[in-house]
Amino acid sequence: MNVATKIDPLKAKDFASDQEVRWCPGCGDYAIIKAMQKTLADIGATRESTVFVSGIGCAARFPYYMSTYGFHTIHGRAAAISTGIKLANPNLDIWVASGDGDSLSIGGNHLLHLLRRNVNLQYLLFNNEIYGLTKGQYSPTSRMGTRSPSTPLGSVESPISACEFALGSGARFVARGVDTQQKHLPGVFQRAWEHQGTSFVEILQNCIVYNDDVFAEFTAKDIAQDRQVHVMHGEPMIFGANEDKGLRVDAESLQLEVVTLGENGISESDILVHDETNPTLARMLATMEAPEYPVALGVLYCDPAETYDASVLAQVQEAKDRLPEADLDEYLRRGHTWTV
Amino acid sequence: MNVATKIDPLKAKDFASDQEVRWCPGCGDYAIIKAMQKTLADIGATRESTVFVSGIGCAARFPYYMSTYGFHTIHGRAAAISTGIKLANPNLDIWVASGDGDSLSIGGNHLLHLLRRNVNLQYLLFNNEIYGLTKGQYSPTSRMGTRSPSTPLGSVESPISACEFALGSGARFVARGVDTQQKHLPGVFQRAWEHQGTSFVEILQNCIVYNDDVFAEFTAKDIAQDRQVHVMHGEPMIFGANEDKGLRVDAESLQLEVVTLGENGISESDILVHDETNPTLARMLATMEAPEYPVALGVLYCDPAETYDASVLAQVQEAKDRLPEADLDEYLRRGHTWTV
Amino acid sequence: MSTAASTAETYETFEDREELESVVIRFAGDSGDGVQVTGGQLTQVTAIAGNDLATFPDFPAEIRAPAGTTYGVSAFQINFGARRIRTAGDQPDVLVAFNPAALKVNIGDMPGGSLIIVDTGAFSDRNMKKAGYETNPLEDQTLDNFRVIEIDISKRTLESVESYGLSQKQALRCKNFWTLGLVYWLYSRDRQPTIDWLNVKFGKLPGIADANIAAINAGHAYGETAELGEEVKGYFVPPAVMPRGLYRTITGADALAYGLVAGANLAGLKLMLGSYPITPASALLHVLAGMKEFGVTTFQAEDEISAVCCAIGASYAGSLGVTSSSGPGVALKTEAIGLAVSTELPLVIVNSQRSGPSTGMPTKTEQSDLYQAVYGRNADAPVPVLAASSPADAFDTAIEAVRIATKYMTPVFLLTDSYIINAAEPWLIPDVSSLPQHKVEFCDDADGFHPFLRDEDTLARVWALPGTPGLEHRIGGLEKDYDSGNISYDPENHHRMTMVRKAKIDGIANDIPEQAVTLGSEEDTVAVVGWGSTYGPINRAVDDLRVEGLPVAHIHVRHLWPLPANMAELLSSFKHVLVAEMNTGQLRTILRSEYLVPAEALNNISGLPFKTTEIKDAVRKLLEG
Amino acid sequence: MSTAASTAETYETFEDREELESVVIRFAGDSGDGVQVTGGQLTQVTAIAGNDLATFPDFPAEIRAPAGTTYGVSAFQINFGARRIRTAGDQPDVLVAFNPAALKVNIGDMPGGSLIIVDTGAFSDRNMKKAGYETNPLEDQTLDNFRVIEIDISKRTLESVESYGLSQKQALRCKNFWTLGLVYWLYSRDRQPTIDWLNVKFGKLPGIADANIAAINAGHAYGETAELGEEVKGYFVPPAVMPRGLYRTITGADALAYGLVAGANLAGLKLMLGSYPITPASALLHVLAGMKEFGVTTFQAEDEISAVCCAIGASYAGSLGVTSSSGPGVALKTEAIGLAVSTELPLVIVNSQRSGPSTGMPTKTEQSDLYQAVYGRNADAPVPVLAASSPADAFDTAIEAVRIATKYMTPVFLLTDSYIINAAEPWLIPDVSSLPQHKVEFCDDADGFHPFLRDEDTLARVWALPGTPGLEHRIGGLEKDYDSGNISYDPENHHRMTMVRKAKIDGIANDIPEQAVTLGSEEDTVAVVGWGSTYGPINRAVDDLRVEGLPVAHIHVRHLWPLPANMAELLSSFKHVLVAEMNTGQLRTILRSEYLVPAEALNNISGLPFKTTEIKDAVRKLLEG
Ligand SMILES: Cc1ncc(C[n+]2csc(CCOP(=O)(O)OP(=O)(O)O)c2C)c(N)n1
Ligand SMILES: Cc1ncc(C[n+]2csc(CCOP(=O)(O)OP(=O)(O)O)c2C)c(N)n1
Ligand code: SF4
Ligand code: SF4
Ligand SMILES: [Mg+2]
Ligand SMILES: [Mg+2]
Repeated sequence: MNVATKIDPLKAKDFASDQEVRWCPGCGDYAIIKAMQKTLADIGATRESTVFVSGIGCAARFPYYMSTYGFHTIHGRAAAISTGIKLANPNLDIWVASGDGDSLSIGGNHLLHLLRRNVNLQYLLFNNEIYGLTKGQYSPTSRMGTRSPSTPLGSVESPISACEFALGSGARFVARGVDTQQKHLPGVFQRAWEHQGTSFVEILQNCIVYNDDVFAEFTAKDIAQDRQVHVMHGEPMIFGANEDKGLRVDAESLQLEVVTLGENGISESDILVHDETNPTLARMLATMEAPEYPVALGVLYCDPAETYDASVLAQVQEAKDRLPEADLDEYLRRGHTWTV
Repeated sequence: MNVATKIDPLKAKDFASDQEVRWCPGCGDYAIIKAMQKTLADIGATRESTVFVSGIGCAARFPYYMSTYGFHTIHGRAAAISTGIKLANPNLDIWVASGDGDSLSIGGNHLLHLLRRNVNLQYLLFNNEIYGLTKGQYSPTSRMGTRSPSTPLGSVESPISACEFALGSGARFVARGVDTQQKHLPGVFQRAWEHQGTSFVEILQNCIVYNDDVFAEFTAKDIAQDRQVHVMHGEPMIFGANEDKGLRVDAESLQLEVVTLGENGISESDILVHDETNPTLARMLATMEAPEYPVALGVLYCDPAETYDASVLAQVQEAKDRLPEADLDEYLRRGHTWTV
Repeated sequence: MSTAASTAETYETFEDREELESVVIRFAGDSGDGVQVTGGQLTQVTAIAGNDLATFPDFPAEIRAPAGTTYGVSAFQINFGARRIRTAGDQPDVLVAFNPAALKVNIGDMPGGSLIIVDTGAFSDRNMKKAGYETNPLEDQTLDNFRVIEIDISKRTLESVESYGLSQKQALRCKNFWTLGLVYWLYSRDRQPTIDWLNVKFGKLPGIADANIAAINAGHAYGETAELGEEVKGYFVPPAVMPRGLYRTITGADALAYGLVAGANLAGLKLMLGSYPITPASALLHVLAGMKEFGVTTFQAEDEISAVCCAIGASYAGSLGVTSSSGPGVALKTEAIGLAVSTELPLVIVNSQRSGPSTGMPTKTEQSDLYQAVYGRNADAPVPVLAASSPADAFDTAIEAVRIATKYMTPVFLLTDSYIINAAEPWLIPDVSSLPQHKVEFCDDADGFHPFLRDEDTLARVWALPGTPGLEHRIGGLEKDYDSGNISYDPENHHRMTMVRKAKIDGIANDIPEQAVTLGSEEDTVAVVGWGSTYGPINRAVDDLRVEGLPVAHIHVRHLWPLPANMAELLSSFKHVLVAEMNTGQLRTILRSEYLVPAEALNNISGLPFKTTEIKDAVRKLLEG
Repeated sequence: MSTAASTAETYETFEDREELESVVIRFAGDSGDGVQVTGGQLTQVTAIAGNDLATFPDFPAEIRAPAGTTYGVSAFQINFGARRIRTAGDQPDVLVAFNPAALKVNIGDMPGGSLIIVDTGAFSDRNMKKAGYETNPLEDQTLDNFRVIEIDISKRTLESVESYGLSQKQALRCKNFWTLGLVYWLYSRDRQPTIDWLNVKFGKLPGIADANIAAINAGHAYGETAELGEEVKGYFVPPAVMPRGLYRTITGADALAYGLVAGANLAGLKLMLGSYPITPASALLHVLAGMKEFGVTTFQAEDEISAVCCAIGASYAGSLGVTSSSGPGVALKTEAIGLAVSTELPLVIVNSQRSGPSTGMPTKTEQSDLYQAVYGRNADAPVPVLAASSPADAFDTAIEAVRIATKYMTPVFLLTDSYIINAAEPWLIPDVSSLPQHKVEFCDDADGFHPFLRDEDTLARVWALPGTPGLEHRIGGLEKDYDSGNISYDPENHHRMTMVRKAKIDGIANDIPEQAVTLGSEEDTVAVVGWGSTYGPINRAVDDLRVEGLPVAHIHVRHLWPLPANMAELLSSFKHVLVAEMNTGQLRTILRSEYLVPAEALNNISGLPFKTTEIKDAVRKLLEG
C-alpha cells in the first residue's frame, strides 16, 4: 500500500476505463470490479500511482477495465512481474488480479515465493474453481469428481485450499471474501491495502458459464448466514441467522467445533475470540468447509513483517550511503592496474 | 510403495552402483545414501523395480550411485517426471532425491501438485539450506541474513519451512530426519515406503563446503538430545538428555510449549501424545525451531488417502471393463457415416 | 449410425433448382446463438449428401461476451461442392446474420450480389447501437449491393415452437434451427440426420428436441412456401466425385487424437498424454480424455513443463509419451525437450499453432512456430518436425510422428494449427487394423548391454524399461560416454555424441517418402511451396491457375525436418520457388539455408487462412515479371 | 592499488635468460590445490609486467571431488607474450601437475619436449592408484619425451612455512604459492603484487599471509639456487607492444557487469538484474550483487521464468531490466521474452553459453545457443542478437546491447560463453564518463498519447512510466491496434503489427557499424567468419597464415541479428566463406539463408576452445582443394 493523496478524491466510477467489459453476463467478476472501484475511491487512490497486474484468464482481464495503469502479462507470472515493478518503483501501489488456475496451477511457484518474500502489494485470487477462459476444464481448486471437458468421468485430484496454501507458504496477510458481498468486500480490500507486505485475498467468484453455483452450498441466500462466519479480530466468532452459533476449540483433538449458544450451557464467553495474529487458528479457519463448518470470511490472518522491497532497497540505499560518491570510472580502476 | 519379493534378499552394499561417488569428502549425502541402501535391504527391495529419480543439484546425483534404475532429469522437474513414470508403470517403486533448491525453488510448483495429487512414491528433500552444485548461493530455506555469493550483504528473504509448505500443499505423509542419524533415518525411510501416497521426507543435510554446521544449533553432539524431539505416534512427546522435557499445548494461545517434568507439578500425563493423523499438531511440530523449541524429527504427519495413480488407472480400467472389446476401427465408424 | 441411404430427403423439384458447382455459406451471430452447432449440422448433412466440403469455425476471444457486441460475434463458414473442395472459400456466397453485430463484422467480406439473410427481429435499436450502427443498415444504403432476405426469424421461431411450453429464452434458442431449416431448403439438404441428432442430443429433454425439430421444419416450410423474391430460389449442388469408401466428417482435433492412438497401437504401446489446457490445443486433451478404453491416460498437468515432463517419464517407463500445446506453452517445454533429446526417448510434441507473439490472438490461426520447432532449443538438439495439412491429414501425420519417435528414439514435433484443429472435412475412414505396423521392441538382453547402444542403421539407442531384471541403468541430461553410456566430460566424446545425435536425425531423410509434386510437375515454371493448413488454398489456387493453362505446380511438405532427400533437386527444377506461409517466411528461411535456393515469400499474418486469390495474384506476378 | 612501477622486481640476470616471444603454462591439481588462485596471481603479475595474455580456467563438474581423482582435476592455463595474445594457447609449454591425477588428465595435451613440473611428494601409491596409474609414471616411460622437473614440493613447502605454527593441512595448502614462486623465478615475474594481494586477502589471518609469502619466496629461491638441470633455465618474456593507457586484467563476468552498469548509466537508468543461479552464468549475478552503490538491484529469483519476468516488470516501471542465464535457463525464459517483444519493452538477456544439449557438460564452453537466440521463440518474434568476442569485449558489447534495447524498445540477446565468463585478459580501461550517451526520454506528453505511438525513424514505441499522471494505460500480450494501442483482433491490423515489429528490428541494421574485415581484406580468397569467443583462435590462426603469405581474412561478427547492412556484399567478395563455430553450424545456417552464400563449416563441439591449428588446417585445405 501507499499513502495516497487525499486532495480532490476520485469517485468509484472514475476508476472505470473506457474499454467495454467483456466478461459473460452474470459473471462474478462484475461484482468484484465494482467492489474494487469503490475501494479505490474509499482509500483515495490516484489513477497514476495504481497499477493492476494480471496473468491470463477471465479474471486476468481485470486491468483493461480500470482507468489506472495496467499490465496484462502472461499466464501465471503476475507475481513475478509485480515483484520487478515494485522493486523498480516502490511508490507504485500494485494490485494483482489472478484466477485460481493462473495463481495455483501454472503460477503456484511464483505465488509461494511472493508470499514468502512478502513483497508489498495486494494479491487477489479470483477463485471460481474452474478454468474459465479456456472453456471449463477443472482447476486445482475444483472439487474431487468435477466433470469437465478434460475429466469426462470426473476429476480425481484432491483440491488445494488457496488460503491454507498461502499460510503454508508464509503469507503474513490472508483474507477471504465473496464476489457478491458488496458490503463486505471493499472492507476486505481496504484491510489488504492497509497491510504492509503481500496481502493475499481469496475471492470466491461464481463462473456462471462453467461452474455456476459452485459456492451455493454456503452462499445461497437462505443458508448463507448459517454457513458463513465473518471473523473480526478481537471478536468472538459467532454466526448464524440467529447469531446463536459459535466456534470453539477442542483442546484434546486440537480441532474447531461448532457450538450453539444456549445449548449445553454454552455462553458467549465459551466462544473463541478471533486473533488474526495466530497462525494455528488461521489454518484451522482456512480449512473449514461447508456444510459441517461455516466458511470463514474476512481477515483470517494478519501479522506484519518487514517487506522484501523495503529490505532490498534498504541494502541498496546503505551501499549508496556508504559510498555516496560511487564513481564507475574510479571503480573500474580499483585493484591492480598498470600503465603502458 | 510396492510389495517387494522377499526371496534371496539383497544386502545394503548390493544397492551401490559401480560409479565412483563424487560428492565432496564429508558431505552429508554420504550418510543419506548409506541409510538408503540399508533401507532397501531391510524392506527387501529389488533392483529392477526400484527407480531413483532426481532433478539437478548435488543431491540429485543420487541415482548414479544406486544399482537400481535411475533417471537424473532436469532442475526442479523430478516430481513431474516421476508422476509420468508412475502412471505408465505403477509397479515401479519410485524414490525422488532432490535438494532444497531443486524442490522448493524452481520445483516448488511441481512439488505442490505432487503432494496435492498424492502420487504413490517417496519424495526425499535433501535440505542443506544452500545451492551446493552452483557453488553456494542462498536457497529458499536459507536463514535470513545468509551471506552468499549472490547476497554479499546477507539475504533478506524469510525462509520457507519445507514441512510446513508440504502440509499446506496437502501432503498426507510428512517426516523429518537428520543425515547422520543412521539409527533413525532408515526407520523414517521405511515408514515413507510403507505409506501409500506421496511420502514427503525432509532430510537435514550438512553441506560441509558451503553451509557447514548450519544445523549444529540442534545437532551438535552435546546439545542434540535437548534440542530434538523424536516423535512417535501414540507416545508422549518427551525429550532431553535426561528425558525430562516435554511438549504441551497452551489451549488459550494454541501454541506448543516446552515444559519440564517434575517442575510446576508437571507429570508425564500432562505431556502431549503424538497423534500423527492430526494436521493442526503436525503444523505446530513442523514449525518448531531451535533454540526455543526442540526440532521435531520422525513422522510428523501420516493420514493416508486414495492415491492419484490408483484413481487414474481405475478410471482407465473402468472404461476398459465397460468396453472390453473396444476396437479402434469400430470407434472411427461411429456416428454419421456414408458410403461413396 | 445413420447412412445417407436410409434418410435421404428427396427434393422433387430438383428441376426447378439452379445447379451450383459449389457454394460458400457463413453463419454469424452471438456466441449464444448456436452458430457453431448450426454449422456442424450443415456439415454433417452436406457430407452425407455426397458433397466435398471444408469448414472454418471462427471463434471470438471472449467466452460469452455481452450479447450483441461486435467482439462477441462467432462465425462458421462452410464451402461445399460437386468438385473437390480445398478451402472454406475465399468469399461467402451467403451470409446468415443473426444480429446487427454479426452483419457489421462480416459484411465487409461479402462480394456484391451475394445473398444476405438477416433476422430482422434482432435489429432492435439497442442491438444496432451496440453494433455501432448509427442508422438501420436494413434501411440505409448498407445492403444496396446485395440480395437480402429479411425475415423476422425470432418471431417465426417463437411461433413455431409455441406449443412446447418453453420459456421465451429457451424458445428463442431454437432460432438457429429454424434458420438451418431454411438453409436446408435452399440447398436441398436432408433434414433427417439433424433430426436424429437432436433426438440423441436432447434424449433427456424431449421437449427441447421436439421444439428444435419443429423449428427446423418450420424454417424448411417457409422456404418451400414463401415468396423469397425473384432472385432467390432453391439450389442444388450435385455430389462430388470422391474416392470410393466409407466416409465421415472429421475435425483436426479428432483426427489427431485417433491418429495418435492408432500410431501407439501400431507400435504396441499405451499412450500417455500430458497437457495443460490452452486454446486451441485443449481440444486434443478433451478428445483423448474420452478414449480411456483404448488404454489412453491423460494427465492435465499444473503447467506445460509438468505436462511434457510427465510425458517424458511415461516414455521412460515404456509408454508413448505425448504432449500437446500451442506456441506459448511449447516455449515452456523447450528445456525438457532438450532432456528427451539428450536421453533419446520417444516423445510426440503436438503444437496447435495460433496467432502470436505472446498471447497474440488466441483464437486465430497462424503457422509461425516453425522456427521454434526446428531451431527453438538451446544447444545442438535436432528434432524431426512434421506438419499436418488438413483435418483429415492429421490422422496420417500423427501415425507417422509416432513411427519416427519410436523407431529413432527421439522427440518429434507435430505441427497443426487453430484452423486444422477446429475445421472439419469428409474423411475416407481407413482400416487401422490393416495399416503397416511399426512395433517397438524393448531391449531385454543383458549381454553387453548399456543404455546408449545404438542400432547400426537407424543410430537409435536401445529402449530398456525399468522393471527389467538385469538391465538396471542410469540415464540423464549429462553427456554420456559413447561406449558405456556413463557420464563423460571427455572433449572428443562430446563432439562424437553431438555428431551422432545429428546424424541420427539427418538419417531420417532416407526413411521418409521422397517429396512429391502435389499438383503439376517439375516441368512447370513456378512452384508454390507450402506446409500445414495452407494446403487447401494453395491447392485450389494452383488448380485454378492450371485450368487457365499457367505453368505452376504445388509442392506441399509434410516432413519439414529433416526435409525429404530429393528436395534440393526438386526445387532446383523450377524457375521460381514461392513459399506461401502464414508467417513472415519461416519455411523460406529453411529452404534457403538448406539448398541455397532463392525462394521468394508470400506471407499472410492476419490470423485467417490465405484466400486463393492472394496466391493466384502472387503467382501471376511472378509469371509476368 | 599498486602500479607496476612501484613494485618491480629486477631480475639482474636477464642476460643469462632465454628470451621467449610467448609461453603457455598450465597448472593442474585438485580443486583444493588452489589452482585457480595460482593462475589468477600469475595473470596479475604477468599483466603488470606488460605482456599481453589470455587465460583459460577449466573447472571440474564436481564441487570438490574426492582428492586425487581424475574427475576432480581443476586446471588453469595462461598464454602470455611479447606479441598480441589471442588465445590461451593450443598446447602448453609448461605443465605444473600437483598430483598424479593432474598428470594423467593433462599429459595428453603436452607436446614432446615440453616442461613438466611435478610434486613428487604427491605421488604416493594411493594417489597413483586413484589416478589410474598402474606403475609410477615418474619411473616408467610416460615422461620419456619431456623435460621433467621433479621436486618434492610438498616437503619443501612444509619446511618453508614451518615457523608459522600452521597445522599440517594448512601448511600444505601453501604448496601452490611455493610453486608460484618457482614459476615467477622461471619467467622473471615480480613477486610483490602477489605478496601485496596476500597481505590484503589474509589481512585478518596474518599467519596465513606470512606463511604463503614465505612459501612463494622459498619457491623463488629454489629456482635461483637449485640446479634445475641443463635444459631448464630462467626465461624472459619482454613486454608486448600494446596501445597506451591504463590497464587492468578483467574476466568476462566482470566486464559484462561493468558494461551493463555503464550502459544503464549512459541511458540514465537504474539497472535491475533478475537471475537464477546456473553455471557459468551465476558469475554475473555475483558481480552485480556487489555493485549496489551504483543503484543496481539484483533479484535471485525462484527460477528463470521469475527472473526474466521480474526484469520485464522492472523495465515496465522504468528501470533497465536485465536477465542472465545459460541455455537451459534461457529455454525457460522464451515465453516471457515473447511478452517483452509484444509489449515492446527493453530487456537485456545475457546467455552465457555452455555445452549441451540439456545439462550437457555444465562447466564446458560451447556456442550452440545461437539458433535459440535468433529463432527460438513461438511466433514471429524477432529480437536483436549480439555476441561478445572476448572477456574485455563483453564490456563494449554490453553497452551496445543496452543502447539497442532502450532505443528500440526491444529485448536484446547478449551472448557470451563459459570461456569468456571465466577467462581473463588485459583491458585498457575506458573512460566511461566520456563514452557517448544514449539517454532515454520517457514520454510525458498526454496529448494524443497512446502506448504504441511510434517514433518515425526507429519505429520504437513510446516509453510511458506508471506513476505519470495523465498517461494511464494498459498493455499486455494480446495484439494491439496500431492506432490506439487497444486490444485488436482485426486481421489486417495483426498483419501490420507483425510487419512493423519486424521492420523495427530489421531497421537496426542501419544503426550499427558496417561489418569490418577484422584482419586481411576483401581481396583475400578465404574469409574465416566467426562470432563470440572463437575470436582469439581465429584471429591468431589467420594472423599466422597471413604471415605465411596466405590470402585469408578474418571477419568477426558482433551483431548477429540483424546482420550489418554490408554483409551480403562483403561475403560475396570471397571465394570461400568458412564459418568456424563451436556448434554444428548455426551462424552458417543464418548466413546461407540470408545471403544464399555457400558458406562452409568448421565445427568443434568438444567443450574446449578451438585450437589455432584446427583452423589453419581447414583454411589450408580450402586453399589447396
Ligand atoms: C503458457 C500458457 N498456458 C496456457 C494458457 C491457456 N490459459 C489461459 S487462461 C487459463 C486458465 C484460466 O483459469 P483461471 O486462472 O482460473 O482464470 P479464469 O478464466 O477462471 O478467471 C489457461 C490454462 C496460456 N494462456 N498460456
Ligand atoms: C534450468 C536450470 N536452472 C538452473 C540450474 C543450475 N542449478 C543446478 S543445481 C541448482 C541448485 C542446487 O541446489 P539444491 O537443489 O539445494 O541442491 P544441492 O546442490 O544443494 O544438493 C541450480 C540452481 C540448472 N541446472 N538448470
Ligand atoms: S467464463 Fe466464467 S469466469 Fe469467465 S467471464 Fe464467463 S462467467 Fe466469468
Ligand atoms: S557442495 Fe555441499 S552438498 Fe554439494 S557435494 Fe559438496 S558438501 Fe555436499
Ligand atoms: Mg478460474
Ligand atoms: Mg541444497
